[in-house]
Amino acid sequence: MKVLYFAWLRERVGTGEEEVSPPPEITSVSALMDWLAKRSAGHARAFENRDIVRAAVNQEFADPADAVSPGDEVAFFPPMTGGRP
Amino acid sequence: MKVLYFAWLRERVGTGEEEVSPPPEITSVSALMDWLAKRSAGHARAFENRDIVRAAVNQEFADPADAVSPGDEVAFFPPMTGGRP
Amino acid sequence: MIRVQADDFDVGAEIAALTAGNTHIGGVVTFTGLVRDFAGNTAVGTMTLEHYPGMTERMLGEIEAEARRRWPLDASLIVHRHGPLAPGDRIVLVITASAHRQAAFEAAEFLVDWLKTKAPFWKRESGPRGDRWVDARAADDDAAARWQAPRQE
Amino acid sequence: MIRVQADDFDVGAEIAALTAGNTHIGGVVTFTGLVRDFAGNTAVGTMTLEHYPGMTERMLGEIEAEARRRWPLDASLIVHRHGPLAPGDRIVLVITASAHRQAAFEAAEFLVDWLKTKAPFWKRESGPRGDRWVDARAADDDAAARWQAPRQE
Repeated sequence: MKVLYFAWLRERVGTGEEEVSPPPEITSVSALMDWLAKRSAGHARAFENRDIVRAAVNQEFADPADAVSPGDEVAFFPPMTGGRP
Repeated sequence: MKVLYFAWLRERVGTGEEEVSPPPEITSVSALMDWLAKRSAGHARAFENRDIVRAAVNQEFADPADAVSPGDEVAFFPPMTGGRP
Repeated sequence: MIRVQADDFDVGAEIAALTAGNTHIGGVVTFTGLVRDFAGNTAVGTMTLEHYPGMTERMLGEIEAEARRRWPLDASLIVHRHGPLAPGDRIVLVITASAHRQAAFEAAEFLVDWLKTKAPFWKRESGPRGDRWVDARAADDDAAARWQAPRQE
Repeated sequence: MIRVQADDFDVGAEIAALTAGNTHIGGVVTFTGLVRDFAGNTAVGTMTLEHYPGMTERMLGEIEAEARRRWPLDASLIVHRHGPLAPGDRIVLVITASAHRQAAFEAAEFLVDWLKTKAPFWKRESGPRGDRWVDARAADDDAAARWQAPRQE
Protein backbone atom coordinates (compact mmCIF):
# COMPACT_ATOMS: atom_id res chain seq x y z
CA MET A 1 0.00 0.00 0.00
CA LYS A 2 1.32 3.42 -0.99
CA VAL A 3 0.70 6.21 1.53
CA LEU A 4 1.16 9.88 0.60
CA TYR A 5 1.35 12.91 2.90
CA PHE A 6 0.89 16.55 1.95
CA ALA A 7 1.51 19.97 3.52
CA TRP A 8 2.15 19.89 7.29
CA LEU A 9 1.37 16.17 7.51
CA ARG A 10 4.28 15.57 5.14
CA GLU A 11 6.52 17.78 7.26
CA ARG A 12 5.55 16.04 10.50
CA VAL A 13 5.90 12.52 9.14
CA GLY A 14 9.20 13.48 7.52
CA THR A 15 8.43 12.04 4.09
CA GLY A 16 5.89 12.62 1.34
CA GLU A 17 5.49 8.99 0.42
CA GLU A 18 6.03 5.59 1.96
CA GLU A 19 5.26 2.00 1.11
CA VAL A 20 3.59 0.20 4.04
CA SER A 21 2.18 -3.28 4.69
CA PRO A 22 -0.43 -3.03 7.43
CA PRO A 23 -1.82 -6.27 8.92
CA PRO A 24 -4.98 -7.72 7.35
CA GLU A 25 -7.28 -6.35 10.07
CA ILE A 26 -6.56 -2.79 8.86
CA THR A 27 -9.45 -2.39 6.42
CA SER A 28 -10.62 1.23 6.90
CA VAL A 29 -9.11 4.69 6.55
CA SER A 30 -9.69 5.21 10.28
CA ALA A 31 -7.91 1.98 11.27
CA LEU A 32 -5.04 2.86 8.93
CA MET A 33 -4.60 6.22 10.66
CA ASP A 34 -4.44 4.47 14.07
CA TRP A 35 -1.88 2.04 12.75
CA LEU A 36 0.24 4.68 10.99
CA ALA A 37 0.23 6.93 14.09
CA LYS A 38 2.28 4.28 15.93
CA ARG A 39 5.09 4.15 13.37
CA SER A 40 7.05 7.12 14.74
CA ALA A 41 6.80 10.24 16.88
CA GLY A 42 6.40 12.22 13.64
CA HIS A 43 3.50 10.04 12.52
CA ALA A 44 1.91 10.43 15.94
CA ARG A 45 2.09 14.23 15.66
CA ALA A 46 0.71 14.16 12.11
CA PHE A 47 -2.39 12.28 13.24
CA GLU A 48 -2.82 13.86 16.68
CA ASN A 49 -5.87 15.89 15.62
CA ARG A 50 -7.96 13.72 13.33
CA ASP A 51 -10.60 16.43 12.86
CA ILE A 52 -8.30 18.37 10.56
CA VAL A 53 -6.92 15.42 8.59
CA ARG A 54 -8.53 14.62 5.25
CA ALA A 55 -7.99 11.45 3.24
CA ALA A 56 -8.20 10.21 -0.33
CA VAL A 57 -8.18 6.59 -1.49
CA ASN A 58 -7.02 6.10 -5.06
CA GLN A 59 -7.30 9.86 -5.59
CA GLU A 60 -10.93 10.12 -4.50
CA PHE A 61 -11.92 11.83 -1.25
CA ALA A 62 -12.59 9.25 1.48
CA ASP A 63 -14.32 9.21 4.87
CA PRO A 64 -12.76 7.55 7.93
CA ALA A 65 -15.10 4.56 7.52
CA ASP A 66 -14.19 3.98 3.88
CA ALA A 67 -12.31 0.80 2.95
CA VAL A 68 -8.62 0.46 2.18
CA SER A 69 -6.96 -2.54 0.51
CA PRO A 70 -3.33 -3.59 0.05
CA GLY A 71 -2.98 -2.24 -3.52
CA ASP A 72 -4.46 1.19 -2.77
CA GLU A 73 -2.90 4.65 -2.95
CA VAL A 74 -3.97 6.39 0.25
CA ALA A 75 -3.25 10.09 0.85
CA PHE A 76 -3.54 12.22 4.00
CA PHE A 77 -3.61 15.99 4.01
CA PRO A 78 -5.10 19.05 5.73
CA PRO A 79 -8.23 20.79 4.42
CA MET A 80 -7.42 22.30 1.05
CA THR A 81 -6.39 25.95 0.69
CA GLY A 82 -6.12 26.85 -2.96
CA GLY A 83 -6.31 30.45 -4.16
CA ARG A 84 -8.81 32.16 -1.85
CA PRO A 85 -9.97 35.64 -2.84
CA MET B 1 -30.77 73.45 -31.93
CA LYS B 2 -28.65 70.53 -33.09
CA VAL B 3 -30.60 67.39 -34.01
CA LEU B 4 -28.84 64.05 -34.48
CA TYR B 5 -30.20 60.84 -36.04
CA PHE B 6 -28.80 57.32 -35.70
CA ALA B 7 -29.23 53.93 -37.38
CA TRP B 8 -32.34 53.67 -39.58
CA LEU B 9 -33.61 57.09 -38.50
CA ARG B 10 -30.43 58.56 -39.98
CA GLU B 11 -30.96 56.60 -43.19
CA ARG B 12 -34.60 57.67 -43.54
CA VAL B 13 -33.95 61.34 -42.79
CA GLY B 14 -30.95 61.26 -45.13
CA THR B 15 -28.52 62.97 -42.76
CA GLY B 16 -27.00 62.23 -39.36
CA GLU B 17 -27.08 65.80 -38.12
CA GLU B 18 -28.92 69.01 -38.87
CA GLU B 19 -29.21 72.45 -37.34
CA VAL B 20 -32.87 73.48 -36.92
CA SER B 21 -34.72 76.49 -35.49
CA PRO B 22 -38.18 75.37 -34.40
CA PRO B 23 -40.72 78.05 -33.41
CA PRO B 24 -40.92 79.04 -29.74
CA GLU B 25 -44.00 76.86 -29.06
CA ILE B 26 -41.91 73.70 -29.63
CA THR B 27 -40.85 73.03 -26.04
CA SER B 28 -41.02 69.24 -25.67
CA VAL B 29 -39.40 66.21 -27.30
CA SER B 30 -42.83 65.12 -28.49
CA ALA B 31 -43.62 68.47 -30.09
CA LEU B 32 -40.21 68.52 -31.72
CA MET B 33 -40.90 65.11 -33.31
CA ASP B 34 -44.20 66.42 -34.72
CA TRP B 35 -42.47 69.46 -36.10
CA LEU B 36 -39.50 67.54 -37.56
CA ALA B 37 -41.79 64.96 -39.19
CA LYS B 38 -43.14 67.72 -41.48
CA ARG B 39 -39.75 68.74 -42.84
CA SER B 40 -39.55 66.09 -45.57
CA ALA B 41 -40.93 62.73 -46.68
CA GLY B 42 -37.81 61.15 -45.16
CA HIS B 43 -38.44 62.83 -41.81
CA ALA B 44 -42.06 61.67 -41.94
CA ARG B 45 -40.96 58.08 -42.47
CA ALA B 46 -38.37 58.31 -39.68
CA PHE B 47 -41.03 59.35 -37.17
CA GLU B 48 -43.97 57.30 -38.51
CA ASN B 49 -43.83 54.84 -35.60
CA ARG B 50 -43.10 56.83 -32.46
CA ASP B 51 -43.19 53.71 -30.24
CA ILE B 52 -39.82 52.61 -31.51
CA VAL B 53 -38.10 55.99 -31.51
CA ARG B 54 -35.95 56.86 -28.51
CA ALA B 55 -34.60 60.30 -27.70
CA ALA B 56 -31.78 61.95 -25.79
CA VAL B 57 -31.47 65.59 -24.82
CA ASN B 58 -27.93 66.78 -24.23
CA GLN B 59 -26.79 63.13 -24.24
CA GLU B 60 -29.20 61.99 -21.52
CA PHE B 61 -32.16 59.74 -22.29
CA ALA B 62 -35.36 61.73 -22.55
CA ASP B 63 -39.09 60.98 -22.49
CA PRO B 64 -41.52 62.53 -25.02
CA ALA B 65 -42.72 65.00 -22.38
CA ASP B 66 -39.23 66.22 -21.52
CA ALA B 67 -38.28 69.79 -22.37
CA VAL B 68 -36.18 70.99 -25.28
CA SER B 69 -34.61 74.44 -25.64
CA PRO B 70 -32.91 76.27 -28.51
CA GLY B 71 -29.32 75.48 -27.44
CA ASP B 72 -29.90 71.75 -26.89
CA GLU B 73 -28.39 68.75 -28.65
CA VAL B 74 -31.34 66.43 -29.31
CA ALA B 75 -30.84 62.91 -30.70
CA PHE B 76 -33.31 60.39 -32.10
CA PHE B 77 -32.58 56.69 -32.53
CA PRO B 78 -34.10 53.20 -32.33
CA PRO B 79 -33.85 51.04 -29.19
CA MET B 80 -30.19 50.17 -28.64
CA THR B 81 -28.71 46.91 -29.86
CA GLY B 82 -25.16 46.53 -28.62
CA GLY B 83 -23.42 43.18 -28.36
CA ARG B 84 -26.19 40.74 -27.42
CA PRO B 85 -25.09 37.22 -26.41
CA MET C 1 -11.86 53.45 -17.01
CA ILE C 2 -13.82 53.40 -20.23
CA ARG C 3 -12.76 53.43 -23.88
CA VAL C 4 -14.68 53.48 -27.16
CA GLN C 5 -12.59 52.48 -30.14
CA ALA C 6 -12.59 50.88 -33.57
CA ASP C 7 -9.45 48.88 -32.78
CA ASP C 8 -9.32 45.42 -31.27
CA PHE C 9 -8.12 44.86 -27.69
CA ASP C 10 -5.89 42.33 -25.91
CA VAL C 11 -7.60 40.93 -22.83
CA GLY C 12 -4.40 39.75 -21.15
CA ALA C 13 -2.65 43.09 -21.65
CA GLU C 14 -5.70 44.99 -20.35
CA ILE C 15 -5.84 42.86 -17.19
CA ALA C 16 -2.11 43.33 -16.61
CA ALA C 17 -2.31 47.12 -17.05
CA LEU C 18 -5.36 47.36 -14.78
CA THR C 19 -3.99 45.30 -11.90
CA ALA C 20 -0.30 46.25 -12.02
CA GLY C 21 1.06 47.23 -8.63
CA ASN C 22 -2.13 46.49 -6.67
CA THR C 23 -1.54 43.39 -4.56
CA HIS C 24 -4.85 43.79 -2.72
CA ILE C 25 -6.64 42.37 -5.75
CA GLY C 26 -7.52 38.72 -5.31
CA GLY C 27 -9.77 38.11 -8.28
CA VAL C 28 -10.20 39.54 -11.76
CA VAL C 29 -13.29 38.78 -13.83
CA THR C 30 -13.51 39.57 -17.53
CA PHE C 31 -16.35 39.35 -19.99
CA THR C 32 -15.56 39.42 -23.68
CA GLY C 33 -18.45 39.70 -26.11
CA LEU C 34 -17.84 38.14 -29.51
CA VAL C 35 -19.69 38.57 -32.79
CA ARG C 36 -21.77 35.46 -33.39
CA ASP C 37 -22.98 33.94 -36.63
CA PHE C 38 -26.39 35.37 -37.32
CA ALA C 39 -29.19 33.17 -36.09
CA GLY C 40 -30.67 30.99 -38.79
CA ASN C 41 -28.05 31.94 -41.34
CA THR C 42 -25.50 29.47 -42.56
CA ALA C 43 -23.66 32.20 -44.44
CA VAL C 44 -21.20 34.16 -42.37
CA GLY C 45 -21.77 37.88 -42.67
CA THR C 46 -20.24 41.00 -41.22
CA MET C 47 -21.84 43.65 -39.13
CA THR C 48 -21.34 47.31 -38.39
CA LEU C 49 -21.79 48.86 -34.99
CA GLU C 50 -22.87 52.50 -35.07
CA HIS C 51 -22.75 54.60 -31.91
CA TYR C 52 -23.38 58.08 -30.58
CA PRO C 53 -19.96 59.62 -29.95
CA GLY C 54 -19.97 61.64 -26.76
CA MET C 55 -23.08 60.05 -25.31
CA THR C 56 -21.49 56.61 -25.50
CA GLU C 57 -18.56 57.70 -23.36
CA ARG C 58 -20.91 59.47 -20.96
CA MET C 59 -23.19 56.43 -20.53
CA LEU C 60 -20.32 53.97 -20.13
CA GLY C 61 -18.82 56.25 -17.50
CA GLU C 62 -22.14 56.42 -15.63
CA ILE C 63 -22.59 52.64 -15.73
CA GLU C 64 -19.07 52.08 -14.45
CA ALA C 65 -19.53 54.64 -11.67
CA GLU C 66 -22.75 52.90 -10.60
CA ALA C 67 -20.96 49.52 -10.41
CA ARG C 68 -18.25 51.07 -8.27
CA ARG C 69 -20.83 52.52 -5.91
CA ARG C 70 -22.44 49.11 -5.49
CA TRP C 71 -19.39 46.84 -5.20
CA PRO C 72 -15.94 47.25 -3.60
CA LEU C 73 -13.86 47.21 -6.78
CA ASP C 74 -10.16 47.93 -6.93
CA ALA C 75 -10.26 48.50 -10.66
CA SER C 76 -12.65 48.30 -13.58
CA LEU C 77 -12.56 48.78 -17.34
CA ILE C 78 -15.10 48.89 -20.15
CA VAL C 79 -13.86 48.82 -23.75
CA HIS C 80 -16.47 48.95 -26.51
CA ARG C 81 -15.67 48.72 -30.18
CA HIS C 82 -17.57 50.33 -33.05
CA GLY C 83 -17.37 50.05 -36.85
CA PRO C 84 -17.27 46.95 -39.05
CA LEU C 85 -16.92 43.57 -37.30
CA ALA C 86 -16.95 39.95 -38.48
CA PRO C 87 -18.12 36.77 -36.69
CA GLY C 88 -15.60 35.79 -34.03
CA ASP C 89 -14.39 39.37 -33.55
CA ARG C 90 -14.31 40.83 -30.05
CA ILE C 91 -16.94 43.58 -29.55
CA VAL C 92 -16.87 44.49 -25.89
CA LEU C 93 -14.68 43.92 -22.86
CA VAL C 94 -15.60 44.33 -19.22
CA ILE C 95 -13.02 43.82 -16.47
CA THR C 96 -13.63 44.02 -12.74
CA ALA C 97 -11.00 43.47 -10.07
CA SER C 98 -11.63 43.13 -6.36
CA ALA C 99 -10.22 41.65 -3.18
CA HIS C 100 -13.33 39.45 -3.19
CA ARG C 101 -14.21 37.21 -6.08
CA GLN C 102 -17.95 37.48 -5.63
CA ALA C 103 -17.88 41.28 -5.90
CA ALA C 104 -15.89 40.97 -9.12
CA PHE C 105 -18.35 38.46 -10.59
CA GLU C 106 -21.46 40.40 -9.63
CA ALA C 107 -20.12 43.73 -10.84
CA ALA C 108 -19.04 42.27 -14.18
CA GLU C 109 -22.46 40.72 -14.75
CA PHE C 110 -24.14 43.99 -13.78
CA LEU C 111 -21.98 45.96 -16.22
CA VAL C 112 -22.65 43.58 -19.11
CA ASP C 113 -26.41 43.59 -18.49
CA TRP C 114 -26.56 47.38 -18.32
CA LEU C 115 -24.30 47.94 -21.30
CA LYS C 116 -26.85 46.25 -23.48
CA THR C 117 -29.66 48.54 -22.44
CA LYS C 118 -27.90 51.84 -21.73
CA ALA C 119 -25.05 52.11 -24.22
CA PRO C 120 -26.09 53.86 -27.45
CA PHE C 121 -25.01 51.27 -30.03
CA TRP C 122 -26.93 50.05 -33.05
CA LYS C 123 -26.04 46.96 -34.97
CA ARG C 124 -26.51 46.46 -38.70
CA GLU C 125 -25.97 42.97 -40.03
CA SER C 126 -24.93 42.19 -43.60
CA GLY C 127 -26.09 38.82 -44.81
CA PRO C 128 -26.81 37.08 -48.08
CA ARG C 129 -30.22 38.80 -48.22
CA GLY C 130 -28.79 42.27 -47.73
CA ASP C 131 -28.39 44.57 -44.73
CA ARG C 132 -30.75 45.00 -41.82
CA TRP C 133 -30.78 46.88 -38.53
CA VAL C 134 -31.08 44.45 -35.63
CA ASP C 135 -34.12 44.77 -33.37
CA ALA C 136 -33.69 45.21 -29.62
CA ARG C 137 -34.55 42.18 -27.57
CA ALA C 138 -36.83 42.23 -24.57
CA ALA C 139 -34.51 39.70 -22.92
CA ASP C 140 -31.85 42.34 -22.46
CA ASP C 141 -34.24 44.64 -20.65
CA ASP C 142 -35.24 41.76 -18.39
CA ALA C 143 -31.62 41.00 -17.55
CA ALA C 144 -30.96 44.63 -16.66
CA ALA C 145 -34.17 44.86 -14.62
CA ARG C 146 -32.74 42.30 -12.17
CA TRP C 147 -30.47 45.01 -10.85
CA GLN C 148 -33.12 47.64 -10.23
CA ALA C 149 -33.55 48.71 -6.64
CA PRO C 150 -37.02 47.70 -5.38
CA ARG C 151 -39.50 50.48 -6.07
CA GLN C 152 -41.58 52.08 -3.37
CA GLU C 153 -45.32 51.70 -3.82
CA MET D 1 -9.59 21.37 -20.79
CA ILE D 2 -7.55 21.45 -17.62
CA ARG D 3 -3.86 22.10 -16.98
CA VAL D 4 -1.72 22.08 -13.83
CA GLN D 5 1.57 23.86 -14.25
CA ALA D 6 4.30 25.85 -12.53
CA ASP D 7 4.48 28.32 -15.42
CA ASP D 8 2.48 31.51 -15.76
CA PHE D 9 -0.33 31.82 -18.33
CA ASP D 10 -1.51 34.51 -20.77
CA VAL D 11 -5.25 35.14 -20.42
CA GLY D 12 -5.66 36.71 -23.86
CA ALA D 13 -3.82 33.89 -25.62
CA GLU D 14 -5.84 31.26 -23.72
CA ILE D 15 -9.13 32.91 -24.72
CA ALA D 16 -8.03 33.13 -28.34
CA ALA D 17 -6.95 29.47 -28.46
CA LEU D 18 -10.15 28.31 -26.78
CA THR D 19 -12.58 30.24 -28.99
CA ALA D 20 -10.77 30.08 -32.34
CA GLY D 21 -13.04 28.96 -35.16
CA ASN D 22 -16.22 28.77 -33.08
CA THR D 23 -18.50 31.62 -34.13
CA HIS D 24 -21.42 30.33 -32.07
CA ILE D 25 -19.74 31.73 -28.97
CA GLY D 26 -21.25 35.03 -27.90
CA GLY D 27 -19.62 35.56 -24.52
CA VAL D 28 -16.42 34.53 -22.79
CA VAL D 29 -16.00 34.93 -19.03
CA THR D 30 -12.65 34.58 -17.30
CA PHE D 31 -11.68 34.53 -13.67
CA THR D 32 -8.04 35.10 -12.77
CA GLY D 33 -7.01 34.54 -9.17
CA LEU D 34 -4.06 36.63 -8.02
CA VAL D 35 -1.80 36.25 -4.99
CA ARG D 36 -2.76 38.90 -2.46
CA ASP D 37 -0.70 40.54 0.22
CA PHE D 38 -1.18 38.56 3.37
CA ALA D 39 -3.87 39.98 5.59
CA GLY D 40 -2.51 42.14 8.37
CA ASN D 41 1.04 42.11 7.06
CA THR D 42 2.66 45.16 5.63
CA ALA D 43 5.65 43.12 4.50
CA VAL D 44 5.23 41.44 1.15
CA GLY D 45 6.02 37.75 1.31
CA THR D 46 5.97 34.87 -1.11
CA MET D 47 3.99 31.69 -0.95
CA THR D 48 4.28 28.15 -2.18
CA LEU D 49 1.39 26.11 -3.48
CA GLU D 50 1.77 22.37 -2.96
CA HIS D 51 -0.57 19.96 -4.71
CA TYR D 52 -1.29 16.27 -5.19
CA PRO D 53 -0.13 15.38 -8.72
CA GLY D 54 -2.56 13.03 -10.36
CA MET D 55 -5.45 13.73 -8.02
CA THR D 56 -5.34 17.44 -8.92
CA GLU D 57 -5.84 16.70 -12.60
CA ARG D 58 -8.57 14.18 -11.79
CA MET D 59 -10.50 16.61 -9.56
CA LEU D 60 -10.18 19.54 -11.97
CA GLY D 61 -11.45 17.29 -14.74
CA GLU D 62 -14.44 16.22 -12.63
CA ILE D 63 -15.30 19.80 -11.70
CA GLU D 64 -15.11 20.90 -15.33
CA ALA D 65 -17.25 17.96 -16.46
CA GLU D 66 -19.87 18.86 -13.86
CA ALA D 67 -20.00 22.47 -15.10
CA ARG D 68 -20.47 21.25 -18.65
CA ARG D 69 -23.34 19.03 -17.56
CA ARG D 70 -25.05 21.96 -15.87
CA TRP D 71 -24.54 24.73 -18.43
CA PRO D 72 -24.47 24.83 -22.25
CA LEU D 73 -20.80 25.71 -22.70
CA ASP D 74 -19.01 25.79 -26.03
CA ALA D 75 -15.60 25.68 -24.37
CA SER D 76 -14.02 25.77 -20.93
CA LEU D 77 -10.56 25.81 -19.43
CA ILE D 78 -9.06 25.55 -15.95
CA VAL D 79 -5.37 26.33 -15.46
CA HIS D 80 -3.96 26.02 -11.94
CA ARG D 81 -0.40 26.87 -11.02
CA HIS D 82 1.69 25.31 -8.27
CA GLY D 83 5.08 26.10 -6.76
CA PRO D 84 6.46 29.42 -5.47
CA LEU D 85 4.38 32.55 -6.13
CA ALA D 86 4.67 36.20 -5.11
CA PRO D 87 1.95 38.81 -4.43
CA GLY D 88 0.41 39.95 -7.72
CA ASP D 89 1.19 36.66 -9.47
CA ARG D 90 -1.58 34.81 -11.28
CA ILE D 91 -2.55 31.53 -9.52
CA VAL D 92 -5.58 30.19 -11.30
CA LEU D 93 -7.49 30.82 -14.50
CA VAL D 94 -11.03 29.75 -15.32
CA ILE D 95 -12.52 30.42 -18.76
CA THR D 96 -16.04 29.63 -19.88
CA ALA D 97 -17.46 30.35 -23.33
CA SER D 98 -21.09 30.07 -24.35
CA ALA D 99 -23.64 31.36 -26.81
CA HIS D 100 -25.36 32.87 -23.76
CA ARG D 101 -23.61 35.24 -21.42
CA GLN D 102 -25.49 34.15 -18.32
CA ALA D 103 -24.42 30.52 -18.76
CA ALA D 104 -20.81 31.65 -19.08
CA PHE D 105 -21.04 33.77 -15.92
CA GLU D 106 -22.76 31.13 -13.81
CA ALA D 107 -20.46 28.32 -14.91
CA ALA D 108 -17.34 30.41 -14.22
CA GLU D 109 -18.53 31.26 -10.73
CA PHE D 110 -19.43 27.63 -10.07
CA LEU D 111 -15.97 26.49 -11.18
CA VAL D 112 -14.17 29.02 -9.01
CA ASP D 113 -16.25 28.16 -5.94
CA TRP D 114 -15.68 24.43 -6.36
CA LEU D 115 -12.00 24.73 -7.15
CA LYS D 116 -11.45 26.13 -3.71
CA THR D 117 -13.06 23.19 -1.95
CA LYS D 118 -12.28 20.26 -4.26
CA ALA D 119 -8.85 20.91 -5.73
CA PRO D 120 -6.05 19.43 -3.60
CA PHE D 121 -3.84 22.48 -3.11
CA TRP D 122 -2.18 23.67 0.08
CA LYS D 123 -0.74 27.09 0.55
CA ARG D 124 2.27 27.94 2.65
CA GLU D 125 2.98 31.61 3.21
CA SER D 126 6.41 33.03 3.95
CA GLY D 127 6.34 36.22 5.95
CA PRO D 128 8.60 38.19 8.26
CA ARG D 129 7.68 35.84 11.14
CA GLY D 130 8.52 32.69 9.17
CA ASP D 131 6.49 30.18 7.21
CA ARG D 132 3.02 28.91 7.98
CA TRP D 133 0.47 26.66 6.32
CA VAL D 134 -2.73 28.58 5.63
CA ASP D 135 -5.91 27.36 7.31
CA ALA D 136 -8.97 26.54 5.24
CA ARG D 137 -11.80 29.02 5.50
CA ALA D 138 -15.38 28.11 6.20
CA ALA D 139 -16.41 30.83 3.73
CA ASP D 140 -15.18 28.75 0.81
CA ASP D 141 -17.31 25.80 1.85
CA ASP D 142 -20.32 28.10 2.11
CA ALA D 143 -19.76 29.47 -1.38
CA ALA D 144 -19.54 25.96 -2.82
CA ALA D 145 -22.62 24.82 -0.89
CA ARG D 146 -24.75 27.29 -2.89
CA TRP D 147 -24.43 24.96 -5.85
CA GLN D 148 -25.56 21.80 -4.12
CA ALA D 149 -28.73 20.26 -5.49
CA PRO D 150 -31.52 20.48 -2.89
CA ARG D 151 -31.50 17.40 -0.71
CA GLN D 152 -34.54 15.17 -0.33
CA GLU D 153 -35.95 14.95 3.17
